Order: sequence, then C-alpha cells, then structure tokens
Amino acid sequence: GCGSSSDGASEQALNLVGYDFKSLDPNKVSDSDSFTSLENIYECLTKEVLKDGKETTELAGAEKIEKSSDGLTYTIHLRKDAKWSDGKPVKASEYEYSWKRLTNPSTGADYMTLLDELNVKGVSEVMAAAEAKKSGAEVDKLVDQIGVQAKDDNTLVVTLAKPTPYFEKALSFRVLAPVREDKVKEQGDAFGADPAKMVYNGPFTVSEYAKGSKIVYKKNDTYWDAKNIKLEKATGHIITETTTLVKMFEGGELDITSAAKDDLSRLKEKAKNGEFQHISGPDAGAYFNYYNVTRGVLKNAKVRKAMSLALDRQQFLDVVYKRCIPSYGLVPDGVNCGSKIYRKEVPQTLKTSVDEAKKLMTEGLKEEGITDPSKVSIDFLLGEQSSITKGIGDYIQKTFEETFGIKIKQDFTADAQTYYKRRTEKDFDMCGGGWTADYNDVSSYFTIFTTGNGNNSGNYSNKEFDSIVKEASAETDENKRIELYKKAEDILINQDPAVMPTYYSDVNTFAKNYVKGYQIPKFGGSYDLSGVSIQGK
Amino acid sequence: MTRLLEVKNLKVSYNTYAGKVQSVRGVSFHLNAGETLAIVGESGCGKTVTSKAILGLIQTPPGEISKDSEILLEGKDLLKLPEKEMRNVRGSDISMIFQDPMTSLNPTMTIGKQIAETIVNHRGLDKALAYQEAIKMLKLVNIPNAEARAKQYPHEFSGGMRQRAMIAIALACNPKILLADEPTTALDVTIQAQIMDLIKDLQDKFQTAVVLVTHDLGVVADVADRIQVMYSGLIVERGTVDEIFYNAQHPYTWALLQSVPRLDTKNKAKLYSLNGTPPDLLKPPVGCPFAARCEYAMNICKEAMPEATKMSDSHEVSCWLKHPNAPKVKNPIGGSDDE
Amino acid sequence: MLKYILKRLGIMIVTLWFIATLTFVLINALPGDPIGAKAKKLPAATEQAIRAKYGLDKPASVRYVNYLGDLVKGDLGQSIQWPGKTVNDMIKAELPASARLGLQAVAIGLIVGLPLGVLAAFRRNHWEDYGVIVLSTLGVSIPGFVLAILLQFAFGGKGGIPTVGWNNSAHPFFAAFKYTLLPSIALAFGGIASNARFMKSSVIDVINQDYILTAKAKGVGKASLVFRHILRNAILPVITMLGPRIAGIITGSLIVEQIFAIPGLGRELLNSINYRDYTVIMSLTVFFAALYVVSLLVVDICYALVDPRIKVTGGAK
Amino acid sequence: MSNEDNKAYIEVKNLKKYFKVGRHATLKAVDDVSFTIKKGETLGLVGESGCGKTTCGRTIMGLYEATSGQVLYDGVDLHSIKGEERRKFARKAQIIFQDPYASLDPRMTVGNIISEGMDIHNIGTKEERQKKVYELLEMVGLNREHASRFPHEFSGGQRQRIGIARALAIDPEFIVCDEPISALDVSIQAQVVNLLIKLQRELGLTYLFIAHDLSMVKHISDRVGVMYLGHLVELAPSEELYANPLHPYTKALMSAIPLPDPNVSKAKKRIILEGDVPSPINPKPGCRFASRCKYAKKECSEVNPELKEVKPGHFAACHLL
Amino acid sequence: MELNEKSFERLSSEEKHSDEIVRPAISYWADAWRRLKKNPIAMISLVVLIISILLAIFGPYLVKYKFDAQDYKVLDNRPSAAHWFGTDNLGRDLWARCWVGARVSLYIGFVGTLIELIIGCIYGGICGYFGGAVDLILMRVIEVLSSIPYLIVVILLLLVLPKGIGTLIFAMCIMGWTGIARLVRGQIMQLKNSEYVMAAQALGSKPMRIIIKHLLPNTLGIIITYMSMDIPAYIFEEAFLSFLGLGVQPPKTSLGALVSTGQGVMTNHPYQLFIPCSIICIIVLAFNVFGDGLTNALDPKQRQ
Ligand SMILES: Nc1ncnc2c1ncn2[C@@H]1O[C@H](COP(=O)(O)OP(=O)(O)OP(=O)(O)O)[C@@H](O)[C@H]1O
Ligand SMILES: Nc1ncnc2c1ncn2[C@@H]1O[C@H](COP(=O)(O)OP(=O)(O)OP(=O)(O)O)[C@@H](O)[C@H]1O
Ligand SMILES: [Mg+2]
Ligand SMILES: [Mg+2]
Repeated sequence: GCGSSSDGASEQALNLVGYDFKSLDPNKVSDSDSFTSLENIYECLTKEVLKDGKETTELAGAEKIEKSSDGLTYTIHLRKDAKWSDGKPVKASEYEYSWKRLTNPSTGADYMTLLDELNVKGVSEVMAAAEAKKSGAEVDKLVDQIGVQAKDDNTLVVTLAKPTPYFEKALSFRVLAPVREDKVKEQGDAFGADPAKMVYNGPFTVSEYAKGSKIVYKKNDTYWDAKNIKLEKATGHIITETTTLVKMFEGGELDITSAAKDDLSRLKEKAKNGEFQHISGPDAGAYFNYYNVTRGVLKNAKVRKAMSLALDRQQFLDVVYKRCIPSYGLVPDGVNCGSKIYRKEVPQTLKTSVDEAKKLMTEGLKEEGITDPSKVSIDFLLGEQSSITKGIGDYIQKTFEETFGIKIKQDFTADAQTYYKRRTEKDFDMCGGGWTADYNDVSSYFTIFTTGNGNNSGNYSNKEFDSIVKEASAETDENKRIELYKKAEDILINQDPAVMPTYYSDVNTFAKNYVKGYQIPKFGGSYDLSGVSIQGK
Repeated sequence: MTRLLEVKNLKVSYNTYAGKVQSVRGVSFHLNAGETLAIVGESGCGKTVTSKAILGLIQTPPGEISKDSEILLEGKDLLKLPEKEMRNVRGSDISMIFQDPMTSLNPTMTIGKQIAETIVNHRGLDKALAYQEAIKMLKLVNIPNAEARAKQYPHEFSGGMRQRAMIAIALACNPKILLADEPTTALDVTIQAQIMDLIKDLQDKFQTAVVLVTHDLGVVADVADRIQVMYSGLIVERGTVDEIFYNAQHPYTWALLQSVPRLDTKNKAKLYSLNGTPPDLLKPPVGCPFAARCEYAMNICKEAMPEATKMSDSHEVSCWLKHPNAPKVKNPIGGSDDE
Repeated sequence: MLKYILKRLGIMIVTLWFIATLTFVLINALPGDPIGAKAKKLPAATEQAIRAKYGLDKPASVRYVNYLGDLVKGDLGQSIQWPGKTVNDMIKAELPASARLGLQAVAIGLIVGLPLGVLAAFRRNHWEDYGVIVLSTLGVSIPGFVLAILLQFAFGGKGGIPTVGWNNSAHPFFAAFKYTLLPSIALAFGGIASNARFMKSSVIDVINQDYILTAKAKGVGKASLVFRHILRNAILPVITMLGPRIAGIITGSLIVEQIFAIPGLGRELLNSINYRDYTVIMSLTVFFAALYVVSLLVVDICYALVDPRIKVTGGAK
Repeated sequence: MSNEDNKAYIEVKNLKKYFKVGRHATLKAVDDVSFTIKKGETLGLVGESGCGKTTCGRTIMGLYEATSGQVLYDGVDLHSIKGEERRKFARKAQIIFQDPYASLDPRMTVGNIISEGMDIHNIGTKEERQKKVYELLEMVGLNREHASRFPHEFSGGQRQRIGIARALAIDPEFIVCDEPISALDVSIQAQVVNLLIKLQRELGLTYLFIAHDLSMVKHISDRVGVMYLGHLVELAPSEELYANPLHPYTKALMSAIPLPDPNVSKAKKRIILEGDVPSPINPKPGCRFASRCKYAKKECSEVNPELKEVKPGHFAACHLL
Repeated sequence: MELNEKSFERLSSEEKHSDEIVRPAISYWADAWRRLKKNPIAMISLVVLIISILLAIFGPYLVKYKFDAQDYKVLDNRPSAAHWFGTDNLGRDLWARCWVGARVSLYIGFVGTLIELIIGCIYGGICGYFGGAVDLILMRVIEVLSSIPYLIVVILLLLVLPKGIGTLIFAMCIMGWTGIARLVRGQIMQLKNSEYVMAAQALGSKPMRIIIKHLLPNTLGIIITYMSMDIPAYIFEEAFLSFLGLGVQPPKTSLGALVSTGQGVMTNHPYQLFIPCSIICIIVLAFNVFGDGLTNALDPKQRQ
C-alpha cells in the first residue's frame, strides 16, 4: 500500500491500476494491456504526445527523419545518447532486427503484416511467400531483403514501395520498438516473459511483477531524458472491478482511477467541487454492431439501415453505460487524417428517426417477402455475460422488438474464445464489436471492411467501397484523402450499411490534485507516465 | 455396622420426545462396608440408572433427579454436593465398572495413561509416579507383562483384559465403594469366573463395598451377601442371599428363579416363563407394576402399590400377598411359606 | 507402511494418467483454440507459425503422446497465451500465494470452526447451539464473491489492511500478512461453517460414548475431559475431510484471488480456461489432481497416526 | 419326528472359513470342523465368545463362502450350487440372528419383514401371504395388529419372535439359531426357548442351536459340540457331555457354569484357567488350547489333535485321551 | 385406601391386561413427523420454506409489472410502494425479478438434487454393497471426475448442448453426484454387515433388492441432511456460474444472477444486492435448519 510516512516532501510515487502484460516482447503482442507496459518501458523512433489538446507526433528515438522527395525513402538518424537500461547504446541495427523479426512469419507476430500496411518495400513478397507456404529458408531470404537497412549504428534507411501518408505517425507504434538480438538469442522463446531479464530503452523499467496482482514501474536512470522524468515509481494494481478501483481511490489507496456507471456521476460531482481532477475526452475506440450481410433479412440494406435508424443512442448509453459518446458514424473524434482531424472535417450523417426506420423496415421486409415481422428472428451475438453485455442485450432486444415487432435473440457465449470463434466464422446475425486504431490515422477504420479482410466479421463486400479505400491509402493529398474517406463512410453507414454504429468510447479518469502531467495516449496503451510528477501531496 | 452409603427415595426420570420416562421410582437401600450387594432384575428396570445416580452421572437434562431424593455417603448428601467436590468423590470414594468393556475405554489413550489419570487426579502423584502405580495396578489385576501392556491401546487388548483394565481403573484409588454394572455379561464363563474371583480378592484386601448389578443369578449366588430385586424402577424384594434363593416371597422373584434352566432339569421340558412384557415406564401403572404378569394378581394389585412387608431384619418384600387379608399362596420354589 | 504408500502411489499414477487423458480429450473437444480466435484476426501465416511452434498443427494422437511424454519428464509445457512462460514457472511463481491463502483459510476454519462446533455440541438445543447454526449457515449462504467484496468494502484500506494486493517479496511471512487477512477470511467462511457442523455432530457422538462416562466416573476435571478425552476422538472425522479441502481450497479460490488481485494459481486456471490455453489447463489440472490425490494419501496416513485403532497395513503385528 | 432317524440330514465335512484381515494376516474363524445333524435333531454349539460359532453357523447357511470343505444337505453340496439355485436353497434353511435389534430392518413393517421371504420366492398370492403372516404372528405369540407396526415398537423378546416368524415363513426344514436368547433377559429367554421346542415338536424342524449359556444349551439340545478357537474340541450327547466332559477345556467350562444356588455355588470348586484366549489371527500349530492347558505336553503345541470317538457317540480332540 | 374382600379377589387374565398401556400403532413416518412437530425451530423453517416456495410460484403475479418489462423512467429506484423491492438499471421491477429468480433457483436446486440423488445413490449403493474390485474401479472413476476442474466440464457442456436450464442442471449434476455417491457408499459399507441385510440374504434376496429395499432406506437420514445442504449448494453453484456469466441466460434470471448484478452496483444501490442476497440466505438457512430437524426426527437413536 502507500506509505503514510512521507508527508513532508512529495514522494514521487504513484498508485494506479495495472495490467497484466502477455509479453514484454514488443514484436509479439497485440493487446492493449501489454501496450500499456510497452508504452512506458520502450521508446520508438517517434512518439505521440498530447500538446494543447492536440495529438502531435514528436521525435523520440530519432534525432532527425529525412524523407526523399518521392516519399519512398526515409533516412532516420538516431539520437546518439539513447541507451538501454544495461548501459549499451541503442543501435540502428536493433531497429532493423526488430522489424525484420516482426515481419518474419516464423516469429508468429500478431502484427506481422504491419510493415505491409506501411507499404515497406519487399514486405508484400514476404506475405505472399508465407501465404504460399514457402520453405523457411526461402522466406528468411525474402525477409532479409525488405526495405529496412541499418546504414551505420545511428542511421536507419527505410524504403517504401509506394508513398504512405501516415508512415511517420506509425513509427510511434511500440511494436516497432528496437529489440536486442543478443537477448533474444540468449532467452529464446522465453524472451519477454521475465521482466528481470529484459533491457529497457524507455523512461521506466518493470522492477517488480506478480501476475494478476501488481506491476511496479521504476524510473529508468539510463534513459537519455531521465532528468525530465520526475516519477520514481509507479505501482499498478491489477484489478478488474472498477467499483473496487473507485473504492480504493476514494479511500486513498490509489491516486488515479477510472469509473463507470453510477460511480462516474458521483466522482464527476466531486471533481466539480475540486476534490480531484477529472480527465475526460473522446477515445479512439469506435463501437458498433456488425450486421451479417449474408444472412436472412439482414441481406437487405433497407432492413439494416432501418435498424441503424431506430436506436436512440443517447438513451441506450444512459441506461447501459452512463458514459461514452453516441456514435452516428464510423470514426471517432480526434483521429487524424494527415495533419487534420477527420471528424472535424466530416460531420456525422446518421440521425435517429423511428418513423423513417419503421417505414424502411416495412419496405425492406416486403422486398424479402415477409409481411409479419414477428416471424423475423435475429440472433444477436453478445459474447460473455457481464452486467454490460446483459444490459446491451436487454436494451437492444426491447428496442427492436418494440419498434419493429421483430424478435431479437440474445446470444451469449460461455467464454470469450467461443465468441471470437463464432465471430470469425460469421456464425451470427448481428454481433457486437468495435475497432481501435493502432496509430493516429483513420485508414484502418475503413480497411477492416474491405472485401475479404480478416476483421470483416460481417462478410461485408462493396466494390465501390473497396476501390475508394484502396485509392485513399496511397493518396498523398490530405484533402483529397479526406474526401475519399467521407465517401467511403457514407457508403458504410448510410447507403449500404455494414454496421450499426453505437458509441465511441471515452476517457473518464480521475486523478488526485497532486498528480500532474498524467497522459492517456489515444493509441496503444492505457497511460503514459513519462510526464507525471507529484506536486504538493 | 457402619452404613457407608444410604440411598433414600431415589427417583430418576428422563425427559424424552415421547414424554417423561420414570426410570427409577423411589428406591431406598443402604450399603455396609465390605459387603456385596447384588441388584438383579429385568433389563430396563433401572439398575444402571440407579448406579449412575449414585455417582452423579445422570445428565441433566434429559435426566432429572427428584428433589426429595437423598444419597448419603457417610452422612453427606451427594446430590447436594457441588460438581467440583463430586469430582473428588468419583474415582476416589466411589468408582464404577461399566457394562461394556469394549466401549468403555478411551480408544485413543494408552491403558497405562487411563489408569494413571485417576491416580493423578485423586492421589496427587506426579505423572511418572502415577504411571508406575498404574503398572502396579495392572499387575494386581493379573495382566501379564504389565509394563508393555500399559503402553498399548484398548483395541490391542482382549475383552477379558479390557474388563480387568476397567477394574484396575476403578480400584486405582482404593475406593470405599465399587459399583460394578454387569461387569461380566460380555465375557464367557471361564473369563467371568476369573474376573469374579479377582473382585472378591480385592474386596477382601481393601474392605471395599461392592454393588454388583447383573441378571446372571449364578454369579449372584456365588458372590453376593445381600440381594435386591428390582422391577420397573422399584425394589420389590430384598434380603440376604439365602433369604432370596431359598425363601423368596415375591412372585417376580419366584419367576426369575424358576425360569433359569438348571442342569438337572429334564431335557426339553417346558421352562417356566412369564408372559407379557414389563410396563412402559412412560406411564407406569398406579398399582403393582408386576400385576399384569403376575399369576396371583388380585384386584388390589391394580389399584394400589403394596407397602414393604418386613419378613426379617434383612428381608423385605413389597407384595399384596403379604397382606393379612390376602389368600395364602404356596411358594412354588419350595421355600417356607410366610413366617 | 512403506508398502502401503507405494501401492497407493501406484494407484495414484494410474488415476493421474486417466485424469490427464480425460482432460486432454475434454480440452480438445472445446470449440475455439488459443490461436484461431482473437479480437483481431491474425494473418494466416502467423497463425500457422504459432500452431507449428506449439505443435498444434499435429494430429491429436501425436500431441497426446508428446504431452504424456513431457508430463513424465516433469515438463508441464509452455503457455500459448503468455508467450515465453512455462507452466512450471507459473506454478513456481503462483503456488506460494495460493497455498498460503489456502492454508491460512483452513487454519482459520479450524481455529474458529472447531471451538464453535464444540460449543454447539455442549450446549445442544440451547441458544448457543442455534447461534452457531445460524451463524454458520449465514456464513455459507452469502455467496463467496459477495462476501469477498463486502469484506473489501468494509475493511479494505482501513487500519493498514490493503483492499487488494499481495506481497511475495521481502519478509515472506509478516510483510505479507496484512494482505492475506481479508482473502483468507473470505475463503475461510465455508470451512468455519462445515467444521463447526461436523465437529458438533462428532462431539455429540463422542459425548455419548461409554468411555466418556468412564472418564467422568474417574472424577476427571472438565478441561481435561474436553481436551484429553473428547477432542482427540472427535477430531478424527474432521481430519478425514481436511485433505480434499486443502487441495480444493487452492483450486477453489479462483474468485477470491481475482477479487483480491492475488497472484495465485486458481485465477491462473480460470484465465487459461477463458483463453483456451491448452497446455496450461491440462497441466494445471493434472497438477491439481496430483495435489488432491496426494493430500488424500497424506490424510489417510495422518489418520492412522492419530487413531491407534487404524493400521494402514490392516494386519496385526 | 422324522422317520429316518439315523440318516444324517446335514453333513459338515472339514469346513474351514478364514477371513483375510490384512496383507499377511488370516483369521481362522472356523478351522477344519466336521459334524453331522440328523433330521429332527437339535445340535447345540457352545464355546468361548469369538471361537467361531456364528461363523460356523453362517457358513453352513451359505451366508459366507467356505474357504474349503463341504456342507451337504441331503447329500447335495451347498457350496457347489450357484446363482438362482442357491437362492432357492434359502427355502430349506433359515437362520435366527443373535441380535434381535440389529436383525430387523428398522424401516420395514413387521408384516413386510415376515413376508419378505415369500415375496422373494413368489410364494402364494398377496392374500395368502397376508394370511400366512397372521398365522405366523399368532404362532409365535404375537397378534395380527402387530403386522402393521415397526420393529422399534417391540420389546427384545417380541422382536426375537418376529425373527423366528420370518425364518418360519418359507417353511424351512432346518434353522440355525444363532444365540437367539443371549440378548434377552431371563424371563424372556424362557419364552423363546419354549417356543422353539414347541415348533420342533409340531413341525419336525432340525436346529443348530448356538449359545454360550451352557445350562440353556443343555436344556434344548440332543447333542452338544464344544468349540475352541475355530476347532471343534468335543462332541457328545448332551447328558453325556455334562456328566462326563473329557476335554480339559470342556471340563473348565463345566466347572465354571455359575449355578443359581448359593450353597452349591459357593461350595463348588472351579477350574480356573490361566492366561488369555490366544488370537485366532495366524494361530500357531498344535492344539489351540495348549497355552492354557495345565496338562499340556510337548506334543500338544506341535500336533493338532484329531477329533476321535472316545466312547460311542462321544468325540473329543485331545492328545491326552 | 379402603381394603375390602373384593380387593383380594384374583384377577382373570383379561382383567390383568385391561389397563396395560399399549402404545398406539404409529407408523415410522407418523412418528418422525410427530417428533418434528415438537421442534419449533424446524417448524418455523418449514413455514419459511413453504412461504418461499409459494412466493416463487405466485409472487411475480402479485405486482402488475412483468419481470422483464423495462421502464426507463424508473431506473435504479429504491424500494417504494410502487416497486416493493425497487427497480434495476433497466427499470425492471425487482420484486417480480426476485421471485422469478427464486423460482429458477429453487427449480435448479430441487431438480439438480433429485437427479444427483438418484445417480449418487445407485452408484454409491453398488460401490458400497459389492466392494472389492468393483468398488476400487468405480471409486477411481469418482476420483478422476472430482479432479477435473469443474469449470472445464461446465463450459464444455454449455457449449456442446443447447442452452437452457436443463443443460445447466445437467452440467452441474455431472460433477456433483460424486459427493453423495461417496457418502452413500460409506454408509452402505457400514450397513451391509448389519444382520438384517444378512437376514435378507438368507432369504435369498438379489443384491439390487437389498440395496433398494434395505440399505438405501436406512441411509435416509444422512441423505436428507445431505439434501438439505445440497439444494442450497445448487443455488450457489448457479450464482457462481452467473458471476462468471455462465448461469441462466437473459432475459431469464435467477437469484444468483441478481446477486451478481447487484454486487456490481453495491456502493450506489445496495438494495439491489441486499434483497436477493437476503432471499438466498433465508432460503438456505431454512433448508439447513429444517434438514437438521428432520435428521433428528428420523434418527432411530432418538426414537423412544
Ligand atoms: N438417557 C436416557 N434417556 C431416556 N431414557 C433412559 C435413558 N437412560 C435410561 N433410560 C431408561 O431408563 C430405564 C432404566 O434403564 P437402565 O439402563 O437403568 O436399565 P438396566 O436395568 O440397567 O437394564 P439392562 O439390564 O438392560 O442394562 C429404561 O427404561 C431406559 O429406557
Ligand atoms: N466378517 C468377518 N471378518 C473378519 N473377521 C471376522 C468376521 N466375522 C467374524 N470374524 C472373526 O472370527 C472370529 C469368530 O467370530 P464369530 O462371530 O464366529 O464368533 P462367535 O463364536 O459367534 O462369538 P460370540 O459368542 O461373541 O458371538 C472372531 O475372532 C471374529 O472377530
Ligand atoms: Mg444396565
Ligand atoms: Mg456369535
């Protein structure tokens, strides 16, 4: 717990929620819990920071990034004072090793295709070879030839196959952090499992870890910018119940907490009185219900649209979550398209209208040859039972049954794995889901709905949409790109709906007044502690 | 003669789901030093309860001892003694051998310790000495190889040996009174003979008064000085051995004596037997409890309890047949009629 | 004795083999596997690489043989969900917490439950008896997870008792003590209730035995009667139940471990089931089963040591 | 009475019944016992408690599998028949148990207890069974109303009579009476024994009467066998045995019979046996009584004496004879 | 007392018995019931149980709200005259929900216990009666079953079988019966050496007849105790599974599901936890106390 011994001088120690990492190997993980750790212990070439309320990309491990005029070659100069926690300098070859390791299928990295998304030269060949089940040696050779090269200890040259507007932004993604080959060789498969055996190049190290219980971050003294890191120690308590977190926050055991439902309004009230700070804002998560466009009445676009129109999202959130932001589009606020924030440029177009919904539904059903809506039964896959999913299920069921007279069957799975399995196998009519971008660009919100994409759970396929998205990904002109995505979003939400948007997630964090500089990154992990300091505790 | 123990009007009842079981309904008797008093009677007539009451081992509740009962040990009333003092009486002044040697010893304690425990309690010896004493006691009751045996647990003893261990416990502190509740029922005749001899020996040595509860008339004939016949919570007849065996006056005593087959009776001849069963102690009859099974029952027997009639100094019987107005009855076992 | 133990161990190995096989079959029958189903769809090549790495691309029969082979070698395998972690590591890291929690809970259950049971037996059909019945049933009639959270809210963060957490490092016993308090109590409730119950009926049994009467007739004092004569005999049946309880409480504490953020094995098992972490489920199952069977054996041996009537060999000397 | 007086009805040949009580321990409860019982006869069996009387009786009934040896009923070996046949055999032989409290199922009515055997063997219709139950109840001195009651409502003697009624219900020819009176007090003992004798007279039953009350055994039996630690040590007509015991153990036994007559009893000289009964588990070779016998010779502890006919009809197993 | 001639006349044998107290012919069950009735605490719990069962059947119809009717105007309302137990986060009436939940919970408890009892008794009976190799093998099966994590089996079954209460009960029973089988086995091992069993054998009974007619009825007391603890155990089991999201599927509900939902809003709406939890407590308590009383009443040792 937090000692009461240090009343005088502010101790630079923080207690907050912690998360279990799956692995500390940056190449291997894909879950936000692990990213929370990676965020604080590794440094990439660039980093995203919130400056004056705006997400901006800053240089971090890189000192200078030179882009060739055709936009295909990036020459990245590393900062010379960057060091690992064992005192060794960070070298360009460690980036090269990491990226190639990420791309090599034999690693089994979840983000194997990342460099392909960034259009790095030679990577698509590797993917093709892997898909074709080529032999290991052949693939290794292809990997070796991809457009990532350490020219010397401090210079990394990356060659792209085509211009990629969001390349520099993506460099902040922790999957692309450098990896020490010697450590990987030494530990083999176990690399990333034991924090004590890891080396860190970020502002913090993991000094103590008990799975399922707590994770302790300690300031990394060899970090090049260590003098600007105020926080000495952060203890993350691994707790899943938010009620417990709130209780501990109010009882003084935590300095920072999130909150949900009734707790949220209570804490907001207290924050208004200045008892502590309320950090809030939109987040990068977009939530929606997939329509399985290949099944039953949901084949009909009018039916899908009708359902999208019928949902009173504000009421839905008031009843179920008591937080979050109603969504009438696909992309949440605060995600960039180039230097502009997409949502600021493109307003949301969907409007709740029960009358129109009813009309559309009747038409749609007629087209499908159904006159009696009570014959229609929609299987709503909700995943594991929790108070939230139960709330969603009950609310949605009631709404659609009352509005249209159709039947909604709440379909819970025994566990998460079954849910994912059924979702991947498209064994549902409607299914809750969502998407959060990995780096600050709108592109991935759209790519997932392209024909055949692995995350396209609703079997959505629209030729026009596909071609627009493809065009947009290589479009270097910011404004044109925004226009293209606007068109794509209109197709996805209005013309030929793929999903029923429900809400965007938001940030609702409370911090004690003495906690300064706490940042919640939009992409990747849950918090960034590098700017935190304790003042006047 | 010194009256060591005097029981006056002992009444014990048990509260059960079914109602109040009146196990002992007013029993009075005395015991002199060094003598053996046998209590005989049908099973369930209150023999065990009487002896437990003397030791203060009736659990209350469910048991209940009537207020006007008295049990005087050398003049002090045991029923009024506080539990603490009663504990000092138990084992040192009065001790008891229980009916079933198989279950009356603590299975998780060595025999030696079980004997030593009494000695520590009452003679104030320290543990080691008491243990030595316990071994001596074992030797005294003829357990061979006592040192080794003392270290064993009850289950490693045979029935006869267990019973002897029980006796050793009971006699460890030279009690003035030994209550032996059917000490040999579970044993066969050869062992039974051994045990009875042993008790007799010890009694001679220490001048212990013995109350022997049994329904084996053979044993009674062998060791008792006086006999008390109980029926349904009451004493119906008492007297010296000879008086009871050769000059019994109560029809129940007659029945008891008659129904035992003798070695000299004719093979397969019909044995004398009593019909019916003893009365339910839940609602004992107002009259003589034996009336329902008595050959000689009269109207009065059902209506009132007979008073005790003194036949001699030591011989008393409670039967309406002894009333001067009652018809004369011939004693079926050939003792002298009346007088 | 030795022979008996060896024989029991032999039977145990067969049992464990059965358990291992059955678990293997069950796990493989579960839909979904640790790789195929994730929030984000993995590239096919990645999936394949991972499958190959964990041998999941081989037919079930081959995997079964490998699995048994590894088990025999004492290698419990690699986690799929937590890359780089072996099950042996997990057990090493997380058993201490679970074991400590479990043992403390059992201890509390005994320390509180047994006296309550004795009290109830001695005061049978008095208010103390009813009090114990009501108290113990109330204890078990509040679901464990509610009880745990209630305890957290009532006592957590007060008087230096942390709401959640654990301390494995530093001073192994005392530093951790405050962390163990609430979860052990939460876990102990069931034990208190059932110990009290069993103890009550077993004490009543013993009180009615003839040898207690013998002891009373000897003039044995109250304390010595209870401690030397009654308890020793009454505790035997309680011992019998203890073994499975200890083993069970380690596996059974999953909810409490989760609520109190304790790095324990129960939570690990729950996790692994949720994530279909094949190797972890199978190995933990076999490990728990082994624990269970061994504890049964230990209890039997203890029982024989406490009760002189029971000879494990069954024969006379 | 039977008309074939001299033919053996039951023949027990070298019967052995061992119990395995541990890995290396065998309890020889009945060890090589042979005898015969004629039809209509009562054979008494006495001996120390634990000497194997009950086991012997139950093995003869087929309730225990014999370790070796034969039990012939009218020449048919009981232990060679199996399954349904064996179950049918139950109609010929029945048993009355030692303990009247334990041998009646506390949750069955007396009527059901008595008719159970008839149900099993499908004897008669429901009404006939009912009638038979009433007859039996009256025969053993209870009344009809008792049929619908439960055992706990009866006294020990009454229960023992229910046990007798149960045994009689399927018209057996042979009854093993396993200490049917030892749990009862004297006045009731007499009732039961009288009943058994009456039934034998009326129905011509054959009894194996087990008890350790020697006076009672003498009273009821035609011949008496004496057992000691699994061995049959003496077998003779009852008058003869009591008048003239040959085996040292029998002698001790006879001398120890307590007599309900103070003058005789106090005057009587008892043979007090030294030592305890040895354990029947893995017994030593030789005469089982040797360790307590004051006449024991070297031979006694080495060779097991055979049961020989010492006088006509009087058998004994002792090296001294 | 007045003595006259007549007093000393002999009684005839009928007269002797005229006032002999004959206990009324009372059957075993009537006797047990009579004894149970004398135990006030057991009777109180019996009444509580009956009321709970009645409420579970009729309770939901005492209010005009359906248990799954949502009303967003009354979200999370405290108990009031309109909603006796208040409302939940979707504005559903908790009184109706609690009793519908109790119905499901009790149903699960009773049916589960019944199934378990049947399997457990037969299995345990066979183990106990035959002993030897049969017992050795069958007991290993139990050992194996009780070593497999319960959750795995439950999840597996919930995945493979169609969803519903039936499946839930089946999944719970499949592991649950081992306890009672053990218990019955132990009892029967003791009882099979009773003389009345041997008497039945002597009459030529087949083993199954002996198990069913003699052995099982005589284990009744302990079986009832077990049952009185087992029914609540099922209610809990379901609550536990509900906590993990594996219990009864919405829109249906159960006491367990209500408790696990209530636990999430404990700080802000304690009544949502407190009410269903109290109902569980009361039912469980009543079962336990009643079971205790019933065992006492059926115990042959306590009989007079
Ligand atoms: N704890 C008890 N609760 C209720 N009734 C009891 C209790 N103990 C004894 N009784 C009753 O008291 C009566 C006398 O019992 P007691 O044990 O003294 O008989 P007994 O003469 O010793 O018989 P036995 O020869 O069978 O030992 C019996 O009817 C018995 O049922
Ligand atoms: N089922 C059994 N398993 C093991 N040993 C047994 C079994 N039945 C009896 N014995 C043992 O066999 C021996 C003979 O027992 P049995 O019951 O035949 O003696 P008994 O002569 O009838 O004695 P009692 O007079 O006490 O009834 C005893 O030592 C007994 O412990
Ligand atoms: Mg008695
Ligand atoms: Mg016997």
